[in-house]
Amino acid sequence: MTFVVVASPPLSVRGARIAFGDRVVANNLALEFPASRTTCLLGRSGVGKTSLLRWLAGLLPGAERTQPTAYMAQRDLLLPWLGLLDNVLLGFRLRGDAAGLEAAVPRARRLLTEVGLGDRLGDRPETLSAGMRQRAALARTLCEDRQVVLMDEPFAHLDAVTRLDLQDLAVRLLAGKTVILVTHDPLEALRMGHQVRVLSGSPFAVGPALEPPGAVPRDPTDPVLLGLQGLLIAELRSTP
Amino acid sequence: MTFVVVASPPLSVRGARIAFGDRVVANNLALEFPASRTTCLLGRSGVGKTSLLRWLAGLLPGAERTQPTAYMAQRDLLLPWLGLLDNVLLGFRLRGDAAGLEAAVPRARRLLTEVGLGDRLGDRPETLSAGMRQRAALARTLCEDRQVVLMDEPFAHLDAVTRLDLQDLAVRLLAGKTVILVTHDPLEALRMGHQVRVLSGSPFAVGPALEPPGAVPRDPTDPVLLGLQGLLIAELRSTP
Amino acid sequence: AQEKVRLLLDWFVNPDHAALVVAKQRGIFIRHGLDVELIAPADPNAPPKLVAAGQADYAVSYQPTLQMLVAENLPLVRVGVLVAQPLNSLVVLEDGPVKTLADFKGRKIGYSIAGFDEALLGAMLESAGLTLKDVTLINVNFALTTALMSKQVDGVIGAFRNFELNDLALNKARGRIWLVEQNGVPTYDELILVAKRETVDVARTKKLLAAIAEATTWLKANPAEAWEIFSKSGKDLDTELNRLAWKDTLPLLADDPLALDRARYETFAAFLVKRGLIKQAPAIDTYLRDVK
Amino acid sequence: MRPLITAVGLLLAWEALAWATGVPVYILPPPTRVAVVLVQRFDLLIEQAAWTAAEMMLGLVLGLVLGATLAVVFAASAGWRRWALPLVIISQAIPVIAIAPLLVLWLGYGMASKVAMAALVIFFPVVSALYDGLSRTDPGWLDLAQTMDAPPRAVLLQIKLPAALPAFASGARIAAAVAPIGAVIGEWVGASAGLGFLMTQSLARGQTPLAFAALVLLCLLGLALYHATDWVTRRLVPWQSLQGE
Amino acid sequence: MRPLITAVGLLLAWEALAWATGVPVYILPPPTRVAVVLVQRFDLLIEQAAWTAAEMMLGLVLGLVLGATLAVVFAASAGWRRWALPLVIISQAIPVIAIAPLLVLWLGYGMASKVAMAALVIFFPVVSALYDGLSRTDPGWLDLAQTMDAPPRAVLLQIKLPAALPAFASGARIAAAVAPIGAVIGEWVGASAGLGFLMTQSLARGQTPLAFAALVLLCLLGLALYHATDWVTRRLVPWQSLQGE
Ligand SMILES: Nc1ncnc2c1ncn2[C@@H]1O[C@H](COP(=O)(O)OP(=O)(O)OP(=O)(O)O)[C@@H](O)[C@H]1O
Ligand SMILES: Nc1ncnc2c1ncn2[C@@H]1O[C@H](COP(=O)(O)OP(=O)(O)OP(=O)(O)O)[C@@H](O)[C@H]1O
Ligand SMILES: [Mg+2]
Ligand SMILES: [Mg+2]
Repeated sequence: MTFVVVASPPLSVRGARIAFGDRVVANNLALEFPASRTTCLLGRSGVGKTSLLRWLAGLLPGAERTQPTAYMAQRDLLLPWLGLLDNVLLGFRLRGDAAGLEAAVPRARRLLTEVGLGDRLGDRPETLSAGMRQRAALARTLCEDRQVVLMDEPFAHLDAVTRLDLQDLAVRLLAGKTVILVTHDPLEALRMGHQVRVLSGSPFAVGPALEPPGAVPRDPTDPVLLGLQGLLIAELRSTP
Repeated sequence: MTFVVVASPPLSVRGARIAFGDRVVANNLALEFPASRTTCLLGRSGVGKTSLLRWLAGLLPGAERTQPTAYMAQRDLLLPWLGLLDNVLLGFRLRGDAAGLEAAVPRARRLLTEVGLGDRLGDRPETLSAGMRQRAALARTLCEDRQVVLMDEPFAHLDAVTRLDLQDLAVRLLAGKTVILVTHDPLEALRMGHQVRVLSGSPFAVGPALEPPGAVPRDPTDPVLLGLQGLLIAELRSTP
Repeated sequence: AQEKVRLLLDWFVNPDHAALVVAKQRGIFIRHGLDVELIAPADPNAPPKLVAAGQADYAVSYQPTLQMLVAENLPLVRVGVLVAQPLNSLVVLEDGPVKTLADFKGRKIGYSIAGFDEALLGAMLESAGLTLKDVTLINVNFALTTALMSKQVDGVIGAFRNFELNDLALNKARGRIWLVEQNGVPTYDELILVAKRETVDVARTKKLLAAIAEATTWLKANPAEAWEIFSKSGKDLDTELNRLAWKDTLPLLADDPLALDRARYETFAAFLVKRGLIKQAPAIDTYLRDVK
Repeated sequence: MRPLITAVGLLLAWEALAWATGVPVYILPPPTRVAVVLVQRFDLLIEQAAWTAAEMMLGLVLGLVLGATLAVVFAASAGWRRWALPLVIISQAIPVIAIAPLLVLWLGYGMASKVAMAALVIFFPVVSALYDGLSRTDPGWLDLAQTMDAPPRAVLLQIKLPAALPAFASGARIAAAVAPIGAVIGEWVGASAGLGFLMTQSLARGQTPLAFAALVLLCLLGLALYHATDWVTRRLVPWQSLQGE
Repeated sequence: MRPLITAVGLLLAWEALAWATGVPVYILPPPTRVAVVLVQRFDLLIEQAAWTAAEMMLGLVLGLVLGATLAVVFAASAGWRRWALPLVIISQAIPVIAIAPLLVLWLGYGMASKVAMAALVIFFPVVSALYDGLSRTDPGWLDLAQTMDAPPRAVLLQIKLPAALPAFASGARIAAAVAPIGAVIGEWVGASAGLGFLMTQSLARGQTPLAFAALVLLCLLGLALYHATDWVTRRLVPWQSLQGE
């Protein structure tokens, strides 16, 4: 286990109700996400994963965020008028945090280099490929350095190899933080998550926490994981 | 083999040059995509897959499209002012093809039902989840019923189960058509493609055509495929 | 030292202002100890109000306007006169269908915005046995001659006899004219000088009017030289229309700007009351200041 | 409720302004004076207001239709745009006094010339904003339409136009706000009725309170038209919820 | 090259119009007549044009600054918006003739009152368009900023404002097109120089060709200002390439 300087808080939801008009996505939801751990969420398309994440980020009416949180949405949300480096540093600029900004610049450069965009620091987002933009958004989220991190399909537009590399990077940089990661890839969930939970039904219920053995990031070719993957897929398939 | 009524044409590229300012994505590119077959393209993020697809669709300066083509971009591009059914029928409306439109309505309904959106026909795109929007875009592309179909990561936002279902659907409906499908999932490429080709380098080169045995859609648990997957990942990993 | 004086004209500089322009250009004002600034507005209604508000010392205005404004409690007084007779008239095209006032029955008459043209016209028509109801009135704003020449209207009221006829002539048209004071309207002072009632400076006004009187005398004696001075005094004054109007205007300028005919004001106030333009005639002495 | 508070606030501000700056009544009458006139001359004022409201409404409708048509034509044809855009810009620079005689010559002194004048003032924000909106469509949609072999006409009417509705709404709101002045300017062409006419006439006669009573009605008409337009245009783009309000 | 063709086209259209409709010279002089006057009175015209151009430019700058500031204030504070927006709308409905004496009272006869009047006409499209733009930000960006704990001020200035630059450009273009009429209206306040002054004066004196020569210059000024604004505002939003042009 990694030695954690700042204790990351647990996240809990009690009696939450998420609804859009008549469409109830979640009702009387009670959930606990363990502190300093990565929880991966799986679920069929449209079940309510994004809605849950937005609730946790305090972005839905009625929701309240209890601690500083970094949120990576499904879209990259890069600002078209800023270069990549400035986009990654957006949080510090917005908070008007000059000292933090200065300290963050080298980290931002390093992060962009680690996600493979070290030679595109000044480029505008519209000149990048979709995967590149997603990597920049990942760098921005990691640069925020919050104790709670919410990520919505952060690797969806990445090729298999880059994806593995960035999973490793994320696991390394997010060690000790409370992370909730939505993904569609059961293997990715098993590789990165201390816990994996499946959302199903409408309004959705959250299944029991599956805790794969071993330290993250796990080896994706490990037969135990592959076995668990089959289990998860079966669980996903069991609900419409 | 399926019996094909309308012969789908092959697609070929000769001496193409794709560049954005100084950044040359492809130079003197010569490629042949076989008729009535599905070719899956793999490649690292930013290598130029989208650019190649856009070139084939005639959307880049200098490019010319030779036959009617359906193109599914990386973004869903649903029109926010139209309901789902109308979005799926967009092509017919735009072409002012009243007869075609009438004939297409039942097909569009069926397609939306098959992608799991049968109960959301009139809903506006912004009330859907990302995966739902991607499924609607897929339905729109399939509804066009063109002999050449270009698809850019059509399943990126779908969960593992839905993804398998829709791969089956796509294989069934695209049988006999000339299809070029960009994906990041080697197993998906192996499952759906008559041919799989890897793009690598800058400007990119296109690797030799890998032709997995058996009819599509192949069984993803087939050890032959899993072996080929390792091969593809190694090939992807070999280029930066 | 020269006393600074701000004088608002009623409109753009034109031969009606001959005495003022000549007095300024020939240094007559200076000789009388005044440094006069002439300001031309685009809206003829604003100057008296600005004088009342203290934004200028004097304004060129019209007797009917003064009497209407005073009836609305504007603190204005008349201190002098520039043209001591009406200039207003009713004009038609000579070859048009209207030969006599009675011919206006059922016709269209254009008027400008001045606010009392309508009343003058009413009186004129009644002198010919018609009423305002027998004609259609159209506010044509600035474009009196244009409206007439393009036959959009059959006649116009508010035409100045020294201007509009010349304007017609320049455009190769001939006009027929009815003078207001000969057709049922009491005579009045067309151009007067007004000042603010509370602050009017009688000594300074005397100097101003003396200078104007001197300029008037001089320009009537030297019309050609005066024209030279006038036409060069500002941008774009040397025009054919001004040249023609100049000749017609000089004889109309008041020889004695200090002259005051109280009876004329009583009569006209009664006329305004009768025409319903004001409710009650204001006391004469509140708005007439004899500076003699 | 809120409009009422605003109205009272405006009146207080006006009263305070008149008071603090010591402006004489015949230049800026205090609201109390104007209110008295408003009540006393209500019949006259309403009659004139009806006239001006009709001009405004007709001008706005004509302006919107004309503006939208021109914007669509400009978006459809570079040739047209090249020729007609300068004309459209020039049309904004021409003061009413220069073209009033022309308008009267062609359209007479009736309501037509006033509506034309009002429409001339009103149509420009619509052309400009809508044309901008039409040339700012998401390129992804245009690519999609191109691969679908959509004829340019269909792209314009079914993609660019709906996508530009928020821009149209923006232009229409500006148009609605300038509609009152458009109508009043129209009355300069030569009028015998309307609030603008009444205002000029009462200003000329020194009846400043009556002029300001007319002005108050004109402003009310303007506010009503603006809010009506705002309400309608917001409903034009239900897929885009505006923040605020 | 292209502007030249357009200019010649306009002149031909004008000549044709004058010819076909048989409009008398004192209403619409043919371009040939106007050209002669333009050459003969060039010095006078240029002098007046310089005056009007100065008013236009100052009015535009003031209008843009004022408009942008107000829009930002409205976007920042619902309270301000509720109170001041009706005032802003009302400001558009007020005819110059009603407030000219007020302006002279407060700002004198100099250029200040004219520039103020011009700015009053010019600022509104900017407020309206920019405010619309500010309330139409991609909600995704706002959510992002919220999770980043951005203070409202930073969201406004660093997210909403840059995102609204295309809308600002739209408003600025409308403002530039109405700037000439703004300046001319300003000259109504009481001027002794400027193209508007020259125009009213020569129309009043029956010198229609001179008035139209002044009008031609005014239109040229308008076109120049519009295209300059267009050029600048397009460069404001380099990340958004407009179709067409
Ligand atoms: N509009 C543009 N302007 C400049 N450069 C561009 C533009 N579009 C793409 N590029 C560049 O072209 C290269 C290829 O981009 P492309 O989108 O084709 O990649 P891709 O293979 O589809 O990547 P991904 O898997 O991330 O979607 C990238 O380096 C990208 O930065
Ligand atoms: N703004 C909205 N208005 C109405 N309904 C909405 C809205 N946003 C989401 N929904 C509905 O809420 C449900 C859950 O959506 P959500 O985006 O949370 O799904 P998801 O699990 O993230 O799906 P995906 O994997 O496809 O991203 C869906 O049925 C969707 O239609
Ligand atoms: Mg989602
Ligand atoms: Mg791509």
